[in-house]
Amino acid sequence: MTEALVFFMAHANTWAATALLCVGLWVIMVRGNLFKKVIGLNIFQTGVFLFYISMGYVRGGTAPIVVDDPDAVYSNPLPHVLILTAIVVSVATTSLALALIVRIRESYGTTEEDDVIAADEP
Amino acid sequence: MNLLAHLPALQIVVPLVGAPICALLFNPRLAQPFAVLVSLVTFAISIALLNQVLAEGEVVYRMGGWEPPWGIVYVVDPLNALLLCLVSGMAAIVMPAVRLGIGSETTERSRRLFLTLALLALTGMLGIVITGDAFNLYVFLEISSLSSYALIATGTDRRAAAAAFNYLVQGTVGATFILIGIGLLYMMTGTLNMADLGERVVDLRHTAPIQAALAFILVGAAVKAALFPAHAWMPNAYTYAPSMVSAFFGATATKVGAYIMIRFIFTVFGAEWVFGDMMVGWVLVPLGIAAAFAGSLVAIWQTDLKRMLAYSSVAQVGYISAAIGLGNKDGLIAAIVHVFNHGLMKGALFMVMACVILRMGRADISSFRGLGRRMPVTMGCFVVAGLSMIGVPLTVGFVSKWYLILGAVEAGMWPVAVLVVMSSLLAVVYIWRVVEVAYFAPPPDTARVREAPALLLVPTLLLTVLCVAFGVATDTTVGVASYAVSFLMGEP
Amino acid sequence: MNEHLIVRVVTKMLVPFVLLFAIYVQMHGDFGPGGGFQAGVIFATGFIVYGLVFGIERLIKALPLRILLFGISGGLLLYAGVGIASLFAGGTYLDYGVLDSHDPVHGQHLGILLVELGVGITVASVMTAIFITFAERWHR
Amino acid sequence: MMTALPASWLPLIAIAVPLLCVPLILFARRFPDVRETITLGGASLLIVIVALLAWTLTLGPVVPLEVSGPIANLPLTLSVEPLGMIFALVASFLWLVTTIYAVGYMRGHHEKNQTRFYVFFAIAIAATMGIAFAGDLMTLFIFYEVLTLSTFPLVTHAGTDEARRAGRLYLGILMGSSIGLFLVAIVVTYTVAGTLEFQHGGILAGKVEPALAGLLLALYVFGIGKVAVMPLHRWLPAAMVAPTPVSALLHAVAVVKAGAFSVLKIATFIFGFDLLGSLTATGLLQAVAAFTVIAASLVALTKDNLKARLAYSTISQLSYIVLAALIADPAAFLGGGLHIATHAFGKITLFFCAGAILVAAHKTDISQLDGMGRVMPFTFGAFLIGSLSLIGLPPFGGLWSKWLLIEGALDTQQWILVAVFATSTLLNIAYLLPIPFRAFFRPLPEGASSRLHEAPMACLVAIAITSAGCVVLFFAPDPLIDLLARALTRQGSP
Repeated sequence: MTEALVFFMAHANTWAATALLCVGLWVIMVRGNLFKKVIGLNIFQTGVFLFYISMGYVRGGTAPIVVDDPDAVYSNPLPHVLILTAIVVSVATTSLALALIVRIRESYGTTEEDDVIAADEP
Repeated sequence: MNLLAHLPALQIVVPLVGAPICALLFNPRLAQPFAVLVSLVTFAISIALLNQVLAEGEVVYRMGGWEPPWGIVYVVDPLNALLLCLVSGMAAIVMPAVRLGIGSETTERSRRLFLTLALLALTGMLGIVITGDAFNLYVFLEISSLSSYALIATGTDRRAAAAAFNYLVQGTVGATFILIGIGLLYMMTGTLNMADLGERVVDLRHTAPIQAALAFILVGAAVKAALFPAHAWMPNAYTYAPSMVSAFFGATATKVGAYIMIRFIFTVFGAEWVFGDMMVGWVLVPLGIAAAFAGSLVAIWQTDLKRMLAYSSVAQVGYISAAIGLGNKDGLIAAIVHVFNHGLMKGALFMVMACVILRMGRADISSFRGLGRRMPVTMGCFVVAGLSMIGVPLTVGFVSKWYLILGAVEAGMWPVAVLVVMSSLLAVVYIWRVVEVAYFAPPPDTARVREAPALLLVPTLLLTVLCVAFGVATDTTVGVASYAVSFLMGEP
Repeated sequence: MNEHLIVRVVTKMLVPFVLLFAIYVQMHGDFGPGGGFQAGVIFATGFIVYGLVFGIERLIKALPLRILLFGISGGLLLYAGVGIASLFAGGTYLDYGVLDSHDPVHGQHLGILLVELGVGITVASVMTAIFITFAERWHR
Repeated sequence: MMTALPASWLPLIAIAVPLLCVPLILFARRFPDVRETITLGGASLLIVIVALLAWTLTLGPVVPLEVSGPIANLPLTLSVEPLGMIFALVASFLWLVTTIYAVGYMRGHHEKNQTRFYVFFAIAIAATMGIAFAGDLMTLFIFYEVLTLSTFPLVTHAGTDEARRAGRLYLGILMGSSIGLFLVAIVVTYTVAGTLEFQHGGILAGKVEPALAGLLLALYVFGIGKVAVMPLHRWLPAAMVAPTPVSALLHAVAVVKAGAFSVLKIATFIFGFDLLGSLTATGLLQAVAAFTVIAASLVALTKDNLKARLAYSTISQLSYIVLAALIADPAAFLGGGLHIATHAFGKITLFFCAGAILVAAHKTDISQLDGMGRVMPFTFGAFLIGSLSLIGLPPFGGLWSKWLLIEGALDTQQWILVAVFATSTLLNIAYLLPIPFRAFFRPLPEGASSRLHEAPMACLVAIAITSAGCVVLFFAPDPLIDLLARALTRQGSP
């Protein structure tokens, strides 16, 4: 039992990220509202961000800024830098998605996917 | 400064710098010639790179002077040199015709932004292909994806926005999958350099994260390549996008997805493990065959011919996937050659659609009635490129099909060879359906329709001629592909 | 929000400090936490708050889209230009070390500063532009 | 060996001549006389070149010409060997004759788009030359496909719904079988044998399991849809909607004989007699071909449309050549090769006559031909000659090929095949001879004679030439047989 618990706790970040990924994908697939899809997308991506950020954590490490103490242990800054890029990408994606929603709303008068599809049925 | 030494960097930098300049040009009329110039220079650079690679072997360029595996490197080997030529060549061919192929109501200013986006998309795709760094690949992937979503949404039909939104959601999920895969790889190995990854992964193959990374990356790349059943975004996106966007992305975007697949399987994970222990071939081949049949069958029933071409792309990506999945030398040659060849023929066919849309207003099958007489050159191009799609000898389609069947027979997968051949016969149906309408149906007795303008016709003709030229003289394509295969399979 | 006097006054007082802080983050980037991305976003928030409180028209008057487009492209060009400059100075692309002929470290400082500046300008312009585009459309 | 270099270029020139006619014909599209003179000139030139090649071949082997092709390690080779030589001779000679005929027919029948007709006709002939001189399977396959595609516009020439349906069937069956079966067979042959070159004694012998070889043989026989073995025969009757010169040259000579030629060549130079004789599949395929011979003849009996009856007769005769290939015996090989020539002359005469009747009297059905022999004695006389040659009666060339075929069957003691040939001969009589008899011996319907006359002069000249050819082949088959016999020796074969 404890072994399972240790295994579970040792990978806590993975579980959390996986949960977010699943929730995000679920929202994207099941929700018909375009806004909710974008929110789902953001949750989904956030899961990945957290995964990356937690990956760079080193037990007992400080923020990766050089200090005078030679024994200092630093967290790995590279995943954070990487994910900063990914976050920026996600911001761009979100704003583009919202812009598209605005246009869809203007031409269809709705933001429900079903209504959009129905409007184009011949 | 020795320009030749910096070609890999310039390959990306030229379109990257060109994009903002294009947006800033004080006289918007200059934007078009400028974009053409940039794409031509880019194309010239990729040709030079291809020559360099063929002469000297792999070219490695260190960004910022940092040594690999710490810094970002651009690695040009025969595989991506060929892809660079395809992508930049398509851009150079399509770019001059943009003015005619993106709908008539666009203003000069919005066209300037359109061109900026197109150059960014070009940058992104070239970047994906050239980079030797896994995370850099993701960044370029998103650059090209974001600009392609926006480009598709510029279509005049209101469905364009909806199609772009769908593509955005699915494309982002796919790209994020790749990001997860790269994260897992980094977590296990501590490196992002592909060559370095390839070495370090060897000892870690039994671990779950590496296996999961393989799955995530393959699924993500499959979405980008529109491999059945992850193709749902493609038909609508290519149907409602402006013709030029369909032509450019139809010829290149899915190919880049296929490239990601090939690159990760062969350079990072190692083919013998992927196809041996992980049995990925048993996924790629059945899916590829299913795609070939599903895509071709659905294409037969389409009345909108741009949609028909999009479904035919689903089928063709199926061939590429099946060819990769065979896992042997000829299979991989078939995949690489088909990536290039399909780019040529699908580009030509979409350009034909652009011509027809310009003259008839839409690319419905009924608008093709009697076009064989009214637009003889355009329809001639359609017939030749269509024959190439079917795989008639002396066209590029035949070359790829030959290697695909050869690969299947060598792998002992007889059913695959037979199924590939059978599915390619379906192409006869959907291509010939159009030919019959164009040549035998009487034209509607409305106003006379003239041949498309030279600006559109010349690129169309050029692509069609290339379809035949590379179908006869295959030294370049097959030669480079076999060189690339010996590189990827580690037998230089 | 035009009728909320307190909000208006506080905003008016805060915006310069927000911008100043952004510049601090920008310039501090190569020694501590900070850099172009963060600074750009903070810089943009200054403008966005201004637009929220005083109305989109006044923001557009202060920052026309033309200028923003210039900022977006210009930032990117600055970034790429540094890379090209290092090409001309004899290094590889983005190799800042060659920018100063005497001391590579100085060159690196200069290079990273300029690159981050480019990133900052672009990010700030993009964020503001996104806000303006949406708000203006809704306004109409 | 001074002649080796130019001679090896001759096949390429033979392919190029008809192709060069294409732009010239297009340039002259507004002047029908010039256009047709160009075609006639091209055809004459082609005959000269092919005859030159034949003469060269009698002097000694011609060095094959290699051009790099689409597939690495598989150069396209053009080589000259006796079997292909005969095919080329027949096709090029009959092109000239058919062109003469076509001038009369197309004008007499007021066909539209005559330029298109001549253009694709020339391309089809070029492709036929390519097939005849192909030195390896890949080259053969490429020209085979070109032939299919270039004849499609000819089949659908009329542009009617019926023509469209026929075109669909034509393309569907020919392309489907060639890409679906033929190409696969070629790839497999390549993987197994490592080459695709036609070689004396075959390239597959000793390299394949009997089961795979049998499968390959079936793939080839059915994959070459142009040879119209049942059940892949439907395209041939459908293609009869084409103008008669097309039916005559392409669907009695060039296209179908390209199929028969390919089967014969593959059987002999890819499989080889020894391998072929040892396979179980050979027997099964012989049964299919024999069935086709008999069944097609029976179907021909039921057809009232003249061209349809001739088409089914062609299907039946083509399977003679398939049988010849599958008997795997020198005599049968000679018979098959000779049958390419004799059947070509006989059948083209019959088609020319059918076309002449159509142009002169606008009649397409056999039941309408009562008494026509009195009005068009020349045409029906030629029809009788063609029929007798096909049946295999002296003094016409058809006798020799049938003789050799039966000899081959006797050599290998395949009594059933002998019976098949005999039965088929009787059926030939039953479906061909009633036509001239009806025309000569039945009375003309009341009041019909005044409007009727013979066909245009050009048509009659062509008919005269081909029926004379039938007679010549009876009296002088030796040059052809000698030439063919060289193919069986190592020296004369590719």
